[in-house]
Amino acid sequence: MSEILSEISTCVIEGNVDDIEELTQDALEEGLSAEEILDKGLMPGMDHVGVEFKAGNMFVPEVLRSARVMHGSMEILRPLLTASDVKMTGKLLIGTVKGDLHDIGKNLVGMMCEGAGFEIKDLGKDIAPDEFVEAVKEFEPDVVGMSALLTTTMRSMGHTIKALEEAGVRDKVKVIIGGAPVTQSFAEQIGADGYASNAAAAAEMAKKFVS
Amino acid sequence: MQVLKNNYLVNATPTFEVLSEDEIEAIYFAALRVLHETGVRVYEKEGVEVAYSGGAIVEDTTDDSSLVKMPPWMVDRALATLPRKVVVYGPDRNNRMELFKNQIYFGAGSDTPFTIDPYTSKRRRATYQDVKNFARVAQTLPNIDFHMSLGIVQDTAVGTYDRWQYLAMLEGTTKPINITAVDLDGVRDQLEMAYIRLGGKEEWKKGPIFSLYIEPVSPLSHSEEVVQKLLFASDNDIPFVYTPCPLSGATAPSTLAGTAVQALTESLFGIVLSQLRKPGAQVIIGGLMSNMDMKTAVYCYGSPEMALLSAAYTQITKWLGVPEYETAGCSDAKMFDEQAAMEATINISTAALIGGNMIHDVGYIEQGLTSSMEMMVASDEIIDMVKRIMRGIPVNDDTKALDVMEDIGPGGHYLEHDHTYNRFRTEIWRPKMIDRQVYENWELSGSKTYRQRVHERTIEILETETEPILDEAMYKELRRICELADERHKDEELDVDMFS
Amino acid sequence: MSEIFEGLSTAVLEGDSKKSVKFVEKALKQDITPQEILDKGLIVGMAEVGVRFKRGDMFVPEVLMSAEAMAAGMDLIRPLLIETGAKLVGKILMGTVKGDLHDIGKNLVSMMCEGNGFEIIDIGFNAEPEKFIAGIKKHQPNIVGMSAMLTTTMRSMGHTIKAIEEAGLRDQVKVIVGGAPVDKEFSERIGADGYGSNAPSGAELALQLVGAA
Amino acid sequence: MRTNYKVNSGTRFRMLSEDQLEELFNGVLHVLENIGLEVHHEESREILKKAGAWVDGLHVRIPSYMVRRALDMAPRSFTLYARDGNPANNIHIGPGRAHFGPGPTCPNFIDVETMERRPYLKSDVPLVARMVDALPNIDFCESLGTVNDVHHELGALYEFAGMFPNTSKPIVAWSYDWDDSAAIHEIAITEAGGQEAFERRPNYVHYCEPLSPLVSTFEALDKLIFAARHRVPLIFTPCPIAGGTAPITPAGIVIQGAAESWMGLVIAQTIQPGLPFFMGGVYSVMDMNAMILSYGAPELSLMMAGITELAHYVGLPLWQTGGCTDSKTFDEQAIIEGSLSVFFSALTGGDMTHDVGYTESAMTGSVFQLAAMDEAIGYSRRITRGIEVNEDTLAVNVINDVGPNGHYLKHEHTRRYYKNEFWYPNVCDRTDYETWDMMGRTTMKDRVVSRVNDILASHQPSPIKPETEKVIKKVLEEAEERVKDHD
Repeated sequence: MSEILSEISTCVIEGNVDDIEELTQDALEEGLSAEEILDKGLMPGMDHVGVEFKAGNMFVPEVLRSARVMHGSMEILRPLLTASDVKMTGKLLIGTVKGDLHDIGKNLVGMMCEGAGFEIKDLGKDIAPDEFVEAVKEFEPDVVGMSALLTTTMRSMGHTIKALEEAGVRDKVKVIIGGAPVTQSFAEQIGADGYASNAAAAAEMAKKFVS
Repeated sequence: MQVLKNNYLVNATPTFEVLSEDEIEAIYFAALRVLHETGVRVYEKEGVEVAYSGGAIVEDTTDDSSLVKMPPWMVDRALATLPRKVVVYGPDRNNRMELFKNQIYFGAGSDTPFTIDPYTSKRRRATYQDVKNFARVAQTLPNIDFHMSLGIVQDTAVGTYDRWQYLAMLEGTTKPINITAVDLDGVRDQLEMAYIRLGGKEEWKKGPIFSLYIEPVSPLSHSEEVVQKLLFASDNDIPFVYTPCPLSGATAPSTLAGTAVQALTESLFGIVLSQLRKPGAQVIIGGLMSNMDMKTAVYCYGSPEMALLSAAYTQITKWLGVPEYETAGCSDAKMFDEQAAMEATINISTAALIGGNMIHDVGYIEQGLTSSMEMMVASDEIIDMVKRIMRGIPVNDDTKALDVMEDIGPGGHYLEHDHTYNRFRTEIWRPKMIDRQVYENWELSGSKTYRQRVHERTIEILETETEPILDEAMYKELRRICELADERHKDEELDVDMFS
Repeated sequence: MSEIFEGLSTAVLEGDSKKSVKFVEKALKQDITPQEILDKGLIVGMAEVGVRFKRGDMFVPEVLMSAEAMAAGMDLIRPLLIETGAKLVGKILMGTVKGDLHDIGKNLVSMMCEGNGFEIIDIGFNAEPEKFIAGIKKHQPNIVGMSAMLTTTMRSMGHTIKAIEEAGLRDQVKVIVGGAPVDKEFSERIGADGYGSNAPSGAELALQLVGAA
Repeated sequence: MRTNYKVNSGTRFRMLSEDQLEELFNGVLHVLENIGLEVHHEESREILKKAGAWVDGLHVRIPSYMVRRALDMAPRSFTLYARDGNPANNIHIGPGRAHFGPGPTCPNFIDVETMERRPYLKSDVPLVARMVDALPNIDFCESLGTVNDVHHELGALYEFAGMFPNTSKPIVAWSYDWDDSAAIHEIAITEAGGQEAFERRPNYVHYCEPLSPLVSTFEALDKLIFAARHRVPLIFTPCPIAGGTAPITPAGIVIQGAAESWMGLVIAQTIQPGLPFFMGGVYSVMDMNAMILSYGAPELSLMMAGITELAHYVGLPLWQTGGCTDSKTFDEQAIIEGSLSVFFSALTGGDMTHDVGYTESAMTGSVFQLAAMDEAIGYSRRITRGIEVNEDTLAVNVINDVGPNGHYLKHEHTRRYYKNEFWYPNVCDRTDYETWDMMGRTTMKDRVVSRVNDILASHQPSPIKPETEKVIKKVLEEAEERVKDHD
């Protein structure tokens, strides 16, 4: 397979932000399709990163670097991919729920999922149920991720899911929730599709839902 | 242009102090008074002679001993010629310990009758193989800087076990070694072995590859062997640790200050005698100062008083300008358990903070009667944690990161910032056996306790094949010294087999 | 009468030598036999001390003060006990063996044994086998106690026992050994009659060997 | 007779030099004056503006003179009182005095019977409080968890209602909102004998938490204002994560964290000059692989030592952190990490050290960890007590009495000192091997478990006043009423 694809993988693994755009351009000029670059260049790189991270040999800041590299390349590839309507890994809508300003966990999940090839829309923090609903209609995500760090704000996860139902978009999306006080049983209780105990687990779960 | 700071004092490391300078002096002058007015018992004629001709008062001479009293000026004179820095090398000269002021080195303890079998976890008498294995573990652990036997070899002749112990250690490690000797002949043989290891007597002059452990008996008593070793070590440029083990409340006053006074008196006698014998003789003092637990009558190795006294004594030795022999990484627990973890964590912290130069007894449990590889492997990680704290808090424009805060602003995060990316590997300490997974992942990986992980690591170290350190010929030559010693001393042995 | 015994045992328990002497004298005036004073007063007090120490409710210095109080009382009645030919608790010859200057363990055991009514003959430290033998011949002890702190000097225990045998005195005495590196197995290997892992258990062992416990 | 004779009362520990502390201090002033914080509370912004701060939307910058003034107004030394007037349980905050206690809000708890991890329940609260009341080295009380089996808005109130009758040691209370705080306060002042009596002898401290980096949330400030108006001693401390929500360098996290606390300080002192105020918090690193805020990292002790010294440099008491662990079970790791942070807390003299008894990175509370740390604290306190040096302790004459080869066991000097000079453990074993073997070869864990069971079986705290019991019942009913149609 082409030299440049493995260079792209390495570029992702090493978190080499500076070279990725040029490499992506070169790859396209070499006549490789956006899909090939994604599947045979970027994704193998990110998969490797995922494995190394799990094994404890890579660390969050490095994974985020790789995610950023991936992102840089996707900026160029995405229009082409949509044009040739190739199915991408998926779309993820994410936000910290109403009343909660803690969003470090949410940010981690967002970046991990981006690394996994998702297209991310991050609503930020203190997001009301109707804001989620609007965004779902507009962005049409496959997965909605909600984060809460307080036992009080956990509740608005339930409210948000209700709101999605009432707006009739609940079945269009999978809902994943997380955050320190959140548990599996709580996730079931409020009718979420899944609970993740940490960012890496969330990314894996999101991937499962779209594959 | 960049303006540099001046008149700006930096704590490059944390600073820790038990005694004020006035208190140190009070203890020192009290010790001078005891040495002059109470005196010490010396059970060795030649030693008494040396002291007497050096100006000491000799009284109350019996057939086996004399009371020796030394006026303060003898101490002052001795301190003037006492080296302030002692260097001990590893057998292959690749490792070295520079013992002075603020240098910190951690290492094992020696001569425990019992050890915990790393496989069966049962307590039994230590053997040659145990001592060799401990040396191999010490060789592997990054935070162990010097080594001691951590076991009495008890499957060889008893009267000459010290030579076998040294051989076992030479087989296992190239880190500096602190030896023990059953008597003067034992020191001679081990020095001979060191010459062989070095490839000649002349090599020793370039720097010693072991120091000798010598222990006078508290209170204020210096036995025949002890004094003979001291004189021989002085004559032959062997750095020696002259360390009493006063037991506060039993063989020393029950006040920690009083125990320090007595211990210092005992060490000062060693210093004076060595300098009289050979000005410039290399002495390390200090050692194990602890209390008797008055509920169980045992010698505490894990008590806070032990940590506190050792720290105080270290300050005294720094003030005197003598290298210090500190104590840490040890416990009164009978196995490596939570108690051992607590006692080791805190006494390692105090020893590191105060800066005892040669910090020994890592791996001791059960009041120093038993050694434990798990204790040693765990202590290595504890030392590593403490060393992270010892790096202190550098304060400069880069570490203050005001510009970074400006970049991030309220509500942002630092995960992706270069300031984080470029520093996380050095700023954030990485555990080896300490576990930080989230609960679910910990369960998935078998819900192991720390003890289980330490055990696995210990076995892993033991079963990792390593190149033999001694070649066949060298080994045979060294072994020969041990065998000759056995031959010479065979009639001292009991006709019954003592241990196995 | 019972209050005298109680006063005496309390005096021992509280480590009050003066009181202990006072009560013994009082008892003797009331013609209480020395044997009773010993059994119902002194020993009762020390027994309680033993229990409390084991429980961790008493500290070594307190135990030693009680031992002193006990010994003070004993000194008064010992001659009388001998006159009346009454059975004494026993005599122990104590020493730290040749080559060893570590004395504290032996001292602790001696004091604890004294507290149990034993008469102690202490031959000190660095004691040659000959010194033990001379001591046995001179004092006719029921028990010989040996202490060693080093594996090398542990051998002297063996040598000493052997010497005692060769002197034909072995069957006159029970031999008990102790010290940090010593354990039960070793004590059996060198043919000792018993081993104490700590001072109180050394004293208990002594009592058992003279059949007083 | 001596002269010009200096002694160390206790040990002396310093992480930073005066010059370094001054530089950090100026760093904090720079952040407050030039970078500023987000303040999500309109009334607070008004108060700050009136007092001279620059307000631009949510964004507030505070000129350093305001900060210095606030620092001057806050006391360095004051007393927190035992509700039952038991002087032994009072906490005197002041230089060189370190106190210890548990933390709040762990979702899980180690069940005392089964030793299994499960959600924290209402019934666990009194149990934790009684442990705190009984343990000699635990000085103040928090609940070690968030109650899961009551209405989700009433967890904090039920915790306080459960703790208050079960320990007379001062309590550190958190709450969800103003009403919550008001209910808690009513209980406390009833016991104290009214608001005025409470102000003279406060029996609890109010805890609220700003958000890193540089954000003050509505709830935090609303509760802060409640506390300030009612003169409740206040803890206003963040929990910055190095490399996550704060700079990864210790100097950087100390500066940012201090700025976050001092925003609250300025508001509090403006409303209530002289209000007792604690800065500090939980300063630690994110484990860059496990992605948790580490409660066992050596950096915790390092950074907390830094913030403690900065607090004492500016004359504020500090809310320290220690006795906690990332371990998921009661094992050697839990004790290594807990003992390390406890020991360094004791060395720095951080005024109140919380989170003693946290396991699993603050996800699970454990009274077993708490009881084990009680031992580690006693151990550390013996060390920080230091060595007393005077004619009598130097014992020159005693050494002379005893002489070479003698012993001190029976000496009068020994009898005078052995009890106070030596520390005696509760759950550490110091018997000889044979005895330990005979007694069943217990580990420290075994002994901690039986100590916990003994205490829970026997210990009875002093009762609260009957009227306080009534008030507790009343405020709980009112609260249930208040929230019954919130879901």
